[in-house]
Amino acid sequence: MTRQPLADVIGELASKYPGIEVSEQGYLTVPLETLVEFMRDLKENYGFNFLTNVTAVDYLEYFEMVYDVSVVGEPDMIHIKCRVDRHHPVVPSMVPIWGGAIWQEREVYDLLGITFQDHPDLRRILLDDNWEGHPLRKDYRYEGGRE
Amino acid sequence: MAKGLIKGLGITLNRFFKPKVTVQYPEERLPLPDRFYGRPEFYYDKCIACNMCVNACPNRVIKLETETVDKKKVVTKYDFDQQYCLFCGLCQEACPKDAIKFSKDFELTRYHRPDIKIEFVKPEMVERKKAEIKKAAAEKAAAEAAKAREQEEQNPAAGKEGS
Amino acid sequence: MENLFVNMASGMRSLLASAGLPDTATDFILMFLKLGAILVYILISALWLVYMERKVSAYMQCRIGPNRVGPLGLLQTTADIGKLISKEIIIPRCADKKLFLLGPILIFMPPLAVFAVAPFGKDMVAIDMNIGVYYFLAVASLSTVIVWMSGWASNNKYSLIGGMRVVAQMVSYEMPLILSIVGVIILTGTLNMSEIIRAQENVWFIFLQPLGFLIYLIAGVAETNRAPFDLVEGESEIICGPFTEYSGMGFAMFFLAEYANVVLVSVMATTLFLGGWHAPFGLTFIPSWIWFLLKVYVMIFLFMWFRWTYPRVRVDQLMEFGWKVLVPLSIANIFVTGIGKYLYQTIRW
Amino acid sequence: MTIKTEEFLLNLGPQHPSTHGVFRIVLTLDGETVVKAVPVPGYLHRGIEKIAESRTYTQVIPYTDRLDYLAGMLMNWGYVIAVEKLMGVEVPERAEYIRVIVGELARIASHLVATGAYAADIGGLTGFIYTFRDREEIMDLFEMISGARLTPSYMRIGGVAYDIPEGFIEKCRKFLDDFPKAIEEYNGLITGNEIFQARTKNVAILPAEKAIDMSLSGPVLRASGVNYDLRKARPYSVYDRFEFEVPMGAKGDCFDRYYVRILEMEQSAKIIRQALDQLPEGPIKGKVPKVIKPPRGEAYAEIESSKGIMGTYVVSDGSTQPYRVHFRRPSFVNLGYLDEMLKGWKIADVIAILGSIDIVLGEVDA
Repeated sequence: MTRQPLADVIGELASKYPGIEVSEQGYLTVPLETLVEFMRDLKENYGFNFLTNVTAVDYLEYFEMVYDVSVVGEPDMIHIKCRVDRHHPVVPSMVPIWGGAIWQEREVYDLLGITFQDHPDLRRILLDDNWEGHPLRKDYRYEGGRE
Repeated sequence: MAKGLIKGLGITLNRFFKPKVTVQYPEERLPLPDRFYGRPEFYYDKCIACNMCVNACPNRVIKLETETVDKKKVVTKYDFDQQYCLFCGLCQEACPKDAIKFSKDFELTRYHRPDIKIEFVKPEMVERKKAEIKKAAAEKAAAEAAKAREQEEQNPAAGKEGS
Repeated sequence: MENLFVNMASGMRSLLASAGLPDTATDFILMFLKLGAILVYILISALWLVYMERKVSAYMQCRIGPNRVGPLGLLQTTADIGKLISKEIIIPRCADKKLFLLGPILIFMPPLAVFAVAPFGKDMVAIDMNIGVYYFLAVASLSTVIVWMSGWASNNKYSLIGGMRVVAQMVSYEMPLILSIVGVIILTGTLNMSEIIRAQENVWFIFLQPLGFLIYLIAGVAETNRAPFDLVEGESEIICGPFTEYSGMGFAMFFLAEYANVVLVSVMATTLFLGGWHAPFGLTFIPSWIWFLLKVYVMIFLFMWFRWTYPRVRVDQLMEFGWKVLVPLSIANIFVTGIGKYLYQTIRW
Repeated sequence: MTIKTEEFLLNLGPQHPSTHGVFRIVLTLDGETVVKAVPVPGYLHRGIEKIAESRTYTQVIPYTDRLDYLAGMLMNWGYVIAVEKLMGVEVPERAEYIRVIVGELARIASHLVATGAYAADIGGLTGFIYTFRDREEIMDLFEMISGARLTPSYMRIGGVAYDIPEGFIEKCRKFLDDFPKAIEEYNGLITGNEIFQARTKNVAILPAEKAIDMSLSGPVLRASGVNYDLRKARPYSVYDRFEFEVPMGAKGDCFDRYYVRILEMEQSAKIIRQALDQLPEGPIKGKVPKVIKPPRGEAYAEIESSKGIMGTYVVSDGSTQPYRVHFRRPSFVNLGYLDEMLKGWKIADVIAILGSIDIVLGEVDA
């Protein structure tokens, strides 16, 4: 089975979901409301079965979730972004769609403090359970260090 | 059935009688390649105090302090805090004058923590350098003065006109 | 040379007799001397075996091994023991202190006791017991209780798991061990060690009982808790098993006891299967006790060779192998031996 | 009569001989059988992603060495390729070939550690020493080319730090010539051993669908029979010019995961041989400004590291320091399914399963 070219997939998706922005490089920005629907569609109808990367960036005004989804055995990869309100950082979990998100979302929760709805095991993963703050936020201040 | 087990025994027994690979370290040493990153070395006279190495260092290991003597920068302090060094060689790469280099000496352990920090610049070196600069400046000044005097002597009228 | 130790003993006896001591007193003193000699032998051989193990493992792994302390590193173990003695004995909180400290003291008892019946050469046996084999089996299995006790007393889960493994392993491997020896006993009809060795004058039992020897070898490795059956210690799984919490001399005692057990199992293998002190190919100019020790060390080398070649089996595989393979095989061995002996007797007579 | 039994907790790690570092698993055991396993990483967390935000682009390179410190070269590569993508830098051919050579050497080195450590986990220490003996050759090669053995910091944005030194190619070829013999030895001592096979075959079978769903990558994924190797699926650098196969397992048990690595080492040796033959002349560094200031934007690039897919996400705000760097560390993601994999196995299998995933704690905890 030959796959649809990546550009076509992106074009089709952009027309299907109204709120999507497509950048020059082909990066998609999906609104938070349609994220789950979009992702499920991506997996079930377009065959993107491998979630490689989940992370987030703190832009001070908002958070941005970043997902990289690819197809096993194929070169295709889509870079999906999603803006999240910084004061109320809640994102639907991708674990029901791709199980592989489980630890990566825990990492994002731990380091950036974004909460994932329906995540089966949302605990801190790298830092101590009693750690205060989320180090990868840009306004995180730490004391100590050497000398 | 037990073919693999017997083969394994054969391999270990075979190795039992083969030459060993151990190098008896303090007595025998393996040759080190030229690029090896060992203890850093600093060439005081080559340094032009451009601060490139300080900026290149990822871990802020180098501390460089300068003093200006007669409009010339004199390095008064070049501390290399070895315990934080990543031995990545970025300082060596950044230096335009090859003033910081890594040697092949890899025995960096010390009995006391303060000994780990290398203070490359000794006060007498600074004194010497300062003296050299002053001497050079004085010589230069003297030479210039002599030149001026010479000019004056050769061309007294011009000097007077200028004033 | 041949009668070096025997002559020493008889010389001592006559010396004591000439001093006017009664016979019972002489026997008594002599017995203690013999046991003292065995004690010294065990300790020295344990020290030497640690060194040998390190050297053998090193040579098999393209290394040199200890070579710094003393000539060729021979004093390495002595130095290590010296270090261990000087270390603090740490007793974990909430450990059963009495049992915890009792473990390393008792661990040397079973091997020591068993060596009393080991025939080191012609007429060189401290106590020539007529139930020697039985005595060996009975006393040697005592160490299980001690190891289990120390594992329990440590109040550490790894130790407890290790302790339980000891018991499970011993229960399942004592069985094939004993059954494999039964073949030899059928052939000789005696439990006396010296008698068994004498019966091997013409042919060693390893040739009459190859399967029995193999089973004994495997079960023996399991008995001494060495790879591939070192589940009790199982370094990569349960740290050090029952010995996890022991430090300093306590640990050293367990460590040395392991080697004493190795010697023990090798001595038994030599006695039961390898013809004891009998010289092969008629090389009788070498004293019998040297032959005996030589065979013991060949056995020990075999154990070390196994250890540094094989990975570890899993606990359920160990049980399966013990009960489903070794026990039936050893029973079959007894059966075949019995029939063989019957046929032999009926044909001859 | 029934004996009353109770489950108990066993804290495996963080200090344990075979968790490959400071990894902790809280096991709930019923006798020796695992009922529940809770992996707890984070004991080696150094905050490299945070550190990277206060370093310049070049200064991040030495920190990437410390992610997967068994294959530092590949970690360097994974980072620089993302920055190059962000900046749109062309890497000269010779540099690409050198990268392939050192990258594949690093892969072999990493797999050698995995193989040897796995043998040690199963209980045979000799295999461990044998693989480390041969890994030493690779370390010597790295020392020659980059000046450091473990943490090379060899790659630079737009190329590599130094050209190939004299004698490197000969030494590398000699290593490749001796390597098949070494592999034969491992196969004889470890792979072919019946006890080893009994310990690893049919243990923790990982079905392909589950492996894909859990985003597992690298040898762990391929052992389950999934053909997904970025060097083939999405060839980066010059991998499209080499002839090699992607070894795959049939079942997805511990033995397959172990054996795929041995086969991969053979393929890596094959790639290095081809790269050495094709090695072109030319510059080793592309046209990169002295002060690296990528344009505003972001890039995500992936390479196939020895443990799986190593991705780097870089966000630039136009300054000399990255705004955000994120590493998708393969060992970290591969561990996500560990708790399920361990269920129902014995303590000894816990070690075997963990070893077969081949984690490096520097990478897991970043």
